Amino acid sequence: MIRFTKVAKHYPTGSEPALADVTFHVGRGEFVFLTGHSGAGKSSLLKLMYAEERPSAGDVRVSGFTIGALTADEVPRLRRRLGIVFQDFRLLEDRTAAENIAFALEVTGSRADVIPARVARVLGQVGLEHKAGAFPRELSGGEQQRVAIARALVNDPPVLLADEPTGNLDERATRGVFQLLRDINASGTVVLMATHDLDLVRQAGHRVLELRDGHLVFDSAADQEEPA
Amino acid sequence: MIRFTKVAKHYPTGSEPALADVTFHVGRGEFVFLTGHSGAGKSSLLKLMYAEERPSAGDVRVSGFTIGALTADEVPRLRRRLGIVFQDFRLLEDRTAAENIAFALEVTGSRADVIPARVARVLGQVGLEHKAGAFPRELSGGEQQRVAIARALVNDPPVLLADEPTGNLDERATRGVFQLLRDINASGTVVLMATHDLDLVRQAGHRVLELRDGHLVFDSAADQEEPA
Amino acid sequence: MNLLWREALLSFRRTRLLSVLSVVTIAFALFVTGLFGLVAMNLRLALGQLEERVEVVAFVQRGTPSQTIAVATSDISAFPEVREVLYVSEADALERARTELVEFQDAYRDLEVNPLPPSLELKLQPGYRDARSAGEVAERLRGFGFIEDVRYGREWVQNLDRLRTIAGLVGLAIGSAFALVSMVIIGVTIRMTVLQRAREIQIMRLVGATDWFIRGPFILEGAIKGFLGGVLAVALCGAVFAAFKGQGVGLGLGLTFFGPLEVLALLVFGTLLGLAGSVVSVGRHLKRV
Amino acid sequence: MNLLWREALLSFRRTRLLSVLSVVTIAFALFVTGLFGLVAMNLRLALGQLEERVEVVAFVQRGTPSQTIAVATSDISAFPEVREVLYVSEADALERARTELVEFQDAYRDLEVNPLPPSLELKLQPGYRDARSAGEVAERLRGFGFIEDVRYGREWVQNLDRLRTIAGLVGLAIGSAFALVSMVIIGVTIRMTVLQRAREIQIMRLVGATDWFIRGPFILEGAIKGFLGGVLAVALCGAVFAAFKGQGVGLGLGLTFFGPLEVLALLVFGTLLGLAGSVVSVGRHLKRV
Ligand SMILES: Nc1ncnc2c1ncn2[C@@H]1O[C@H](COP(=O)(O)OP(=O)(O)OP(=O)(O)O)[C@@H](O)[C@H]1O
Ligand SMILES: Nc1ncnc2c1ncn2[C@@H]1O[C@H](COP(=O)(O)OP(=O)(O)OP(=O)(O)O)[C@@H](O)[C@H]1O
Ligand SMILES: [Mg+2]
Ligand SMILES: [Mg+2]
Repeated sequence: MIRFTKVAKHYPTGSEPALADVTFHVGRGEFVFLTGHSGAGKSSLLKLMYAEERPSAGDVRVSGFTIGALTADEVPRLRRRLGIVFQDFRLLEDRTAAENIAFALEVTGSRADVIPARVARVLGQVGLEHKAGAFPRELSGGEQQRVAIARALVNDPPVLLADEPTGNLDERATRGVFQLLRDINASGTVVLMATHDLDLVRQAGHRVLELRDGHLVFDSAADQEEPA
Repeated sequence: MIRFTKVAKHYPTGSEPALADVTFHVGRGEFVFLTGHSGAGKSSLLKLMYAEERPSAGDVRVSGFTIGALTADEVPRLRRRLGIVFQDFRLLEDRTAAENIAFALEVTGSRADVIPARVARVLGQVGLEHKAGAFPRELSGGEQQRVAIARALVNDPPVLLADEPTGNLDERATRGVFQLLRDINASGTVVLMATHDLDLVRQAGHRVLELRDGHLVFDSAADQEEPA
Repeated sequence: MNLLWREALLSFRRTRLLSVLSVVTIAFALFVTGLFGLVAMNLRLALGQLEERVEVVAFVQRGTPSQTIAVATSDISAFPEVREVLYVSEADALERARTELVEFQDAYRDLEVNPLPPSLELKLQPGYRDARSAGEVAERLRGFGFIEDVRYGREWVQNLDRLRTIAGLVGLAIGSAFALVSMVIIGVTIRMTVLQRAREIQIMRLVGATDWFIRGPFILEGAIKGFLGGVLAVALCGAVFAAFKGQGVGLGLGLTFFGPLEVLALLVFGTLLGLAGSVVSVGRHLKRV
Repeated sequence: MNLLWREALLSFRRTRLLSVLSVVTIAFALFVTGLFGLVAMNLRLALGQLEERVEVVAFVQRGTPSQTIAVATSDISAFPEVREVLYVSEADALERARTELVEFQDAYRDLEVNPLPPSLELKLQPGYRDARSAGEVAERLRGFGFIEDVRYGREWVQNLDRLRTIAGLVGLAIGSAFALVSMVIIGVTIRMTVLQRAREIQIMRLVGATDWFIRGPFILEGAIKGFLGGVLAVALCGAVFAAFKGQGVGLGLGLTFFGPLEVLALLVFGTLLGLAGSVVSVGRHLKRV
């Protein structure tokens, strides 16, 4: 589903490369943690996957698309196959929680009559039924984060990218969200989750990719046979 | 330094009160953790302290100011005595990291010749000397958070309010920031830190206030004699 | 389709201030253009009236038999340039001088001999009211034996020619200047809308919206704003016209307002302006967001 | 102070598009006002020239001894309303009629008796060029025995009066309409600047900036923009004037541009406009951010 081959990323204003010589592969149905210190390049790696940034060198393939060669038309088609939780949430400020989530469905041309039910379902999954009508500025940090998670889930995407989705959540909510991601993974979705929560990583026992200064320094699945 | 007496906070659009009957006191030189689930009211409590919101009932006193009765002139005077790390960072987007920090000094009328040195010092303390010239959008989540922390520190404020200051930081950076806050506390600054990181709370052994649905349900210093 | 309209109206509701500014700006631009159009239209009508007064006067020898004059009159009427020929007898001329030339009323009152000659006054056809045609007609009239002299107020005709040219040039200059200013303001307004929504557009893209999905509501909104601006502009023009009309009557000017066709043109022009502005600037800006 | 300027210029640099729009808007508003000012000024000058032509004509009995006329002339010159008295003899009158009244040249050429009487032509002092004063002077002139009749072109003078009134009213209407429109556009522009920076202002407040600290750069920026707008407006007026001047010369119109005082006034007005707009809207909006 996701394959990085000798990928590097230089930002125009950055002195050091944000990513250098990153190679890995994520197959169907996997659940992968992405760890590393602040500034290691986790968000940059995810941004490459959803084509917010293009690789400076190397090859990035996601769900059949080659990011480096994506045309303007293909970008939305790629993104509709992804669910993304952004580190800074990126909620539309002038829409309520429910409208924010519904928007992700409208964009993909969902039938108007199924939207309310699906929105209600994911709001329930993140425990925010009672905040459906609140605007982002009326939500606490953790509530905004959960709306962002709900939006990423609502499309039942084949690939879910979550950038630090529990940074503003308490332990119980973190466990809830994590369980949600596992359930989704169990139903076949590939999940890639960038996180600093090493307790979570250690307990879960999933595959771990660790970045350090843009280099992939650890891959717990490195000794496995890589599928073709 | 900080005294809450039967404080309640209702938001106009909220059905439940965000805070209800909250009473506590924080004396000179204390280091206090503020914990509670997502949406418990931690940020609301801090917002009352720096007068972004006014209490709906009860009395809030911070550093000699009565928040409920603050005039427009007094608000800046109060805020200059506080260092604040916002949960969503609140960096000025069109200023570099260094300019963001310098701005907090300029606002208080610092002499222009001392500013660069002080900015460089706090940037060093959060480990971001090399990112002084970067704009917020060019920084990783954790880097932005550390700039926000540096800005709160640069004025050597008598009271420091930090709302989830380590949510985007890895373990090492978290320890670094926490040590920084302790050092500052050791030099006399009152520190109030809202956090979900229960490991940190447990290890540190400082006073803990816990909120649940807007109620103060636990105060580890409750049995101590309250100073006048 | 339903979604498109909903999004366009939502965006109206949510950026009310900017939307109002856009409408006002477009209205202002169209208003100025419309005002100029009104002035031009009324100027053209007024010039038409002035042009009608372009005439050629042929002084007839005293004592020419009236039959000769009658024959000549019908000959002259057949000139392609001539619309109307009027014979002014000696008595008519004196009468007219007495009523028209106030300063000399007394002078003419006491006269015993009539000093004024009879004349033929020619009005020209619309297409021929210029110095050259009048000159040619005058030349031909001089061929008649009983015609003593021909005047066609060369200067007057030439002045009119020049006035028309200048009015055209000035109109063109003002018109294009304002059109340019309107376009700039509209472009800037729309670009600002896009800029203000840059974050929103970015987020829409990140959740998989296509360019056309994002563009649609902007473009529809632009068209609606342009149309509203047009309506407002027509209303403003009407108000100003009404105000001036009152004044103009006192001055003896008969002012004319737009017909339904011109109003429609203004509305269509407004809609197109809003449409074009949004298509161009959304397209241009979306590349950069 | 240094910081204030730095912040103001920074904000210029950082919201370049909006800043340019503000300057252009203010320039446009002042330009329109300036254009109207130019028209009004030139109209006033032109009216002044027309007014100079307001005169009273007294027809003198034929055969009045020239000494009587000379004495009367000096008496009349002493009237407070009268600036100048000119005696036009019979011969002068005929000569003038021949040259001025083209259509009747032939008629006058052949005359054996001069039908035109001698006259005294009076020009009035600037303050007295209206129908009432002219009427009073005429009344007094009728008291002289050798004066047969007095004309002062009642209609002409009344028309002039009316024209002046209308020009004044129309000028006032257009002037205030445009001033209003300018104010609205400037207000909206500045309010939008504040809105666009709402987040920034909020953050400034949160780190302890006083209202005046936040307000200062906005106000300074507003004043600078207003000044720049004024400069641009003067330049635009100059350009349009130059264009029209070229055309106007052909029409025999002597057009006049602003003097340094008017230019200064426009610049000061622009600066005040920018200043007032920013003070008002920053103040109003800051309360809400
Ligand atoms: N747009 C940009 N321009 C320049 N440099 C950038 C940009 N975005 C990120 N960087 C830099 O690239 C490096 C990696 O950033 P990235 O956001 O990938 O880190 P991260 O691993 O997500 O960190 P965090 O855990 O703090 O979110 C950082 O040093 C950051 O400053
Ligand atoms: N401006 C507002 N209008 C209406 N409701 C609000 C507003 N701000 C906060 N709330 C509500 O008040 C409650 C407390 O919010 P607060 O931000 O204080 O929580 P928190 O403890 O900081 O949570 P988190 O850990 O998720 O940041 C939440 O339910 C939130 O939705
Ligand atoms: Mg990151
Ligand atoms: Mg919070």
